[in-house]
Amino acid sequence: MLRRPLGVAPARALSSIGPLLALLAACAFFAARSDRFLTGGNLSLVLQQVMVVGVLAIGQTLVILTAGVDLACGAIMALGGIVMTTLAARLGVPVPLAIAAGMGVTTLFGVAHGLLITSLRLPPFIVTLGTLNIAFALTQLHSRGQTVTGIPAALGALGDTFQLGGTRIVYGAVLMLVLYGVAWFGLRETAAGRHVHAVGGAPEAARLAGIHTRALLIGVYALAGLLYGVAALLSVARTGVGDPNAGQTDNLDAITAVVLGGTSLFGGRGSVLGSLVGALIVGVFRNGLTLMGVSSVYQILVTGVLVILAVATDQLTREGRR
Amino acid sequence: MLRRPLGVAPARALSSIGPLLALLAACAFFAARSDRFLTGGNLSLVLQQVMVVGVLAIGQTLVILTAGVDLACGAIMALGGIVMTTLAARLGVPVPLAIAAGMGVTTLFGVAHGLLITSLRLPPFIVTLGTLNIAFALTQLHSRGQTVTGIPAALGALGDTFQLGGTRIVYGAVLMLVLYGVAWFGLRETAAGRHVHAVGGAPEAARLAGIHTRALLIGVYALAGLLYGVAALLSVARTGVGDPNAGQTDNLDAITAVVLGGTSLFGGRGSVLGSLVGALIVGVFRNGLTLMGVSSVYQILVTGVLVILAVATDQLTREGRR
Amino acid sequence: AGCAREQSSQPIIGLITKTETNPFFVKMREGAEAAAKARGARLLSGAGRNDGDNAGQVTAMENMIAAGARVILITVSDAKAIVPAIAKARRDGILVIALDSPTDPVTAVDALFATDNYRAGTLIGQYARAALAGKPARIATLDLLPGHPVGAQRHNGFLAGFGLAAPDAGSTTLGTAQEVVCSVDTYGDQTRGQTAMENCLQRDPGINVVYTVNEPSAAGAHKALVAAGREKDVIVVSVDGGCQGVRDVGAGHIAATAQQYPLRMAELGVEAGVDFVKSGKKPSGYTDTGVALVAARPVSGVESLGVDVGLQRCFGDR
Amino acid sequence: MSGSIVLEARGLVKRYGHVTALDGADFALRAGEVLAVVGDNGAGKSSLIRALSGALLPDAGEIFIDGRAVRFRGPMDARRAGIETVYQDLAVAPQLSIAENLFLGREPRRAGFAGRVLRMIDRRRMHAEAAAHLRALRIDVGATTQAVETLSGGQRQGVAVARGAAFARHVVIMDEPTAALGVKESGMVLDLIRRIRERGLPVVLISHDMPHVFEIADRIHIARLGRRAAVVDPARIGMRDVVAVMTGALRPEELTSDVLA
Ligand SMILES: Nc1ncnc2c1ncn2[C@@H]1O[C@H](COP(=O)(O)OP(=O)(O)OP(=O)(O)O)[C@@H](O)[C@H]1O
Ligand SMILES: Nc1ncnc2c1ncn2[C@@H]1O[C@H](COP(=O)(O)OP(=O)(O)OP(=O)(O)O)[C@@H](O)[C@H]1O
Ligand SMILES: [Mg+2]
Ligand SMILES: [Mg+2]
Repeated sequence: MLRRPLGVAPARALSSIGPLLALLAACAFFAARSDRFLTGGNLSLVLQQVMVVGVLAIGQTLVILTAGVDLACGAIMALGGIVMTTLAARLGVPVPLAIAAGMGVTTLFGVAHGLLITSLRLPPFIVTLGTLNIAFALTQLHSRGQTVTGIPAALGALGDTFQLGGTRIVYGAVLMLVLYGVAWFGLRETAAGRHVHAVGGAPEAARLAGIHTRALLIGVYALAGLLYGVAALLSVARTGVGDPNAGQTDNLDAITAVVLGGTSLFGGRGSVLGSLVGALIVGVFRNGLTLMGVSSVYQILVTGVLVILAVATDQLTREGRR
Repeated sequence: MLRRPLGVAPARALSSIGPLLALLAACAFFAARSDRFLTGGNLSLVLQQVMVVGVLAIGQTLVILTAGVDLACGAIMALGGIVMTTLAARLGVPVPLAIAAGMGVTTLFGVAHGLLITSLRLPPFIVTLGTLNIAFALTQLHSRGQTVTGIPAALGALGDTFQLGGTRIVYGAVLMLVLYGVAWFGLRETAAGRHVHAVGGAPEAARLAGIHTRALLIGVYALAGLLYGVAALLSVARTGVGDPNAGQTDNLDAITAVVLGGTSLFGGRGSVLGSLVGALIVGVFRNGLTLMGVSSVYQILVTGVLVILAVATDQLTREGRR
Repeated sequence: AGCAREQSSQPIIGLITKTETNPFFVKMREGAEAAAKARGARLLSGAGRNDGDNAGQVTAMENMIAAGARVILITVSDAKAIVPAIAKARRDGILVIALDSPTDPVTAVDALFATDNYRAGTLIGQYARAALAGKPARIATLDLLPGHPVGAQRHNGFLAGFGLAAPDAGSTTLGTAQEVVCSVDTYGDQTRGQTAMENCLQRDPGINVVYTVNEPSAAGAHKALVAAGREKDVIVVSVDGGCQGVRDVGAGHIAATAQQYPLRMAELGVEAGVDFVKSGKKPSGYTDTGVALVAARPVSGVESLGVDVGLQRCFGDR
Repeated sequence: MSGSIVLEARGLVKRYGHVTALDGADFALRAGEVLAVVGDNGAGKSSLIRALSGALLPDAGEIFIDGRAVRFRGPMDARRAGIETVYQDLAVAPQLSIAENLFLGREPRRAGFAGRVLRMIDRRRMHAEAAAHLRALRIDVGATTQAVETLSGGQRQGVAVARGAAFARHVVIMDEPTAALGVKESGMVLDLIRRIRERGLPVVLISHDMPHVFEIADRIHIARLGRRAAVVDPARIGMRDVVAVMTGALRPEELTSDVLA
């Protein structure tokens, strides 16, 4: 009965190479249009610009792999950032404690998502639509609408840079890459990681196979919440302030990155490294189009076309390989 | 084998009465807190304030019943409104033609959604995430960011009012109610309507039963697009201008209304009248909280809690009846 | 420049607005483009995605500097949040000029060409008070969005001009007063302005003064007042002085508006930028690009321009 | 028993990428007979009948009804030709009612203005006819207004079988209709198949249940590796030999000609 040769299975880091090709094509295009594009400094800049969405997208990937979706990731991140900065700058709480509190808040949101989704069996779309509003309002209330300035240097340490072959690289970008490595390893090489795929692709089967789907899902949402806390720290480090209006576009941007990276919104299928590629595609386009002098309305237009085109291409090439 | 009493089947207009109870409870609460709430004028006002989202929510319900979702409905509506008003006010095109052109554009977006979703089998979430950006950018480009004023009276006719028992009611609100009636009838009493439910709940079964699922889906998205065009006309009539920034919050508001109304995001289950109730819940809360003098930030907080609470209650009461 | 390849001799100036979707900024960009063309400079323009999108402005700034811009003109979305990014750019030798609204602190940029939003608020506050002629005030404020400095400055300036206790120009908290019976955020949007006004009238039908943060929200408020039959006896005041807004003043929809001059800001900014690239000369300090009250019916004790003058100086579609 | 050939297929091929589901399959169904199709899991039985019912488009091969070549572009074409199918995975819409499922895709319309212009479904007639069909086949599922999702697995199967039996004019195809059923319900389906045969309609029955197959089939089509390995007469062959051909333990050529049908 085994009529299918196993060309499908080799250690594939990406669920498909379509997104990677799109990224390379975009880079080639912009390199041809602007000789500033391919400089070390510029590429490091792109990395730095995507680090916040990149880390959000790791959490978002976990959630989407379980066939969920998180509309609130950016709003929760903003709340985490405001908690960290108000504690550290306004109340003089020691930096490690402030960071822990901020991450605690974002993780709590994740746990709440998990509980509502598993215990009451509410759709993730709704739960996170609700927490999107809640987190936004809490952020405004907690910050009284004010940007938090004067944060201690230690809280912004991930925004510092080091030299690598003449290019300045920000520590936060390295942290993002490390987190991608860890997530990739965990999803691929551990039982829990495979269970995440199983729960997303066939929840009932996973349950019947003895996987504690409830605990697993709560764990996934909690971990995603923790990652939003890390993103909050990166966002604070990047801008040097606690910004109550941070993250508003990141909610959809993180989802866009995951989807551009080839992860299926129906769950079970995809790779977290794809999300990194997806985040980079968006970052490269924004950077490259600005270098070319394209105004932001056209950039939005291009992003829209890009999202559809990238996913369509991915879909078509997948079908071709069947 | 008949082990189940048949309390489930009587001509049920709503898929559950949870949302209706929530609406009534909200009304009772606000009536107790403000004696202005239960006046005819105020209730007519709420109706008028929800008419745009209400009509968007009809289209959104159709889409969600097929297990899709449309993130772009508000953006497409804004584009339709700008097309109508620029044609009529800036270029002097006759009003009926201008309206037809605006609705044509929104319908075209719907057809494009349908084609991309059925032919390339792209997830509706992605397709509409893309067109959200595209429609937004086109709106800004077409209007050059300027509000379009000086529109002919005929284009705003749906914003006119008539007297009913001492209360002034806007024609647009009546149109909305009529459209809800038509949609309810069509979904319930016609074969095509039942097929929409079938395609959403069990697409393969529908196909095997000989339903042309592709044509049906394209039809649903096109019809939704047409309804966004009607919403555009209502929005123009309500504000008296072509507003390039219209509809930005309506994308999620329309989805919220549908979900509050008890329609399942997994497709096949729900009622369009529920979406009207859902839209009214949001409108009543906004109106009532303003009457009580609650500030905008708290209104956002309340909306978030409300979304989760309403859907959770609905879910729990459904389970209770099982 | 035909193809986008930059020529190294040409000065490159970056203009970053809050959004690209507001006629005020559209006009500012057009003015900057014209000024840049006249002086042989190349203009890059960018914006945040929505008002308050600080991260988007930071990204735009970084990308423009990467594209070779030596000068950044910016209308900041968040006066405080942008400061570290500006400091970094200035350390790298970039000239940064704030247009339209100040950073906090003001000294974070090399120079500021702006309207005084607090003063704009004060002018319309004074006008409304005089126009009310001693009747007890019942005020509705249709504000911008939570925590926005420009929204707060206009709102608080209005209260101060009206003779009520108000926070000073540095605060981003909206002042309250007994006379203010209803406050709603409109995000400067016409539809939301209309809904807000409708609900405020339900809350207190006796409202007789409406402060609006900009002219689209004023237009929405007017529509609600007409529907309630109150358009004749309620004083609506606003800020911006766009051509449509001034026409609304002429039509009696808005009693008075405080006019600003985005074109002038943009021209001054581009001029200073080109000078800097050519000669290394840095501008400094605050240049008030002016604000003037436009009213169809002048009131005694408050200086104002007529509608015709306002129309000559306005921005947007004439 | 040599009725004329009602439904025939020659050389059907269907590939899914590297997997060949049908590899030149032949098929013939005679008037008035019950033809059982047996084979190992993955032998291509479902694919075969999906091709015969228009649910999949074969890459190659021909289909004939009463000797005339036909091309089905979709399930509707097969239905129009009078072929009704009960699919292995049931293919019911769980949130619709029993009656709506029976009539899915061919809802009766009201007479006059309500039907022609408003395109209203004639609910009363639909429920009455649905109840009559179910009664005639002695399928007991309660009220026809119940949603199918509230039924047990067996009851759902009953609805799916009833839909096939009720509307067939030419051929009824059933893919493992007793797989989910209890003893009593299975017996009822077998009775049902007999009753359909009595009406003169031929039935194609796919089943893994050999005793059932031998109880009811007039001929047995043995599928193997995407082809027809043999057609045999259950009256003259033993169960063991059929299984041997199915699994490849016995080559079809080794069968004696008297057991072939
Ligand atoms: N949609 C599909 N995509 C890919 N492969 C398929 C598809 N449908 C069927 N196949 C493959 O075709 C082969 C035949 O499948 P089919 O379902 O026809 O077998 P079957 O004889 O009905 O088996 P069973 O007795 O298990 O129902 C199997 O190997 C199966 O994996
Ligand atoms: N999720 C459910 N919702 C509503 N009713 C249900 C549900 N699951 C089972 N039932 C009802 O409970 C009864 C028993 O169903 P169950 O599926 O346990 O039967 P069963 O013995 O497994 O039957 P079968 O042999 O047909 O699978 C049936 O009448 C069915 O309608
Ligand atoms: Mg099968
Ligand atoms: Mg069972």
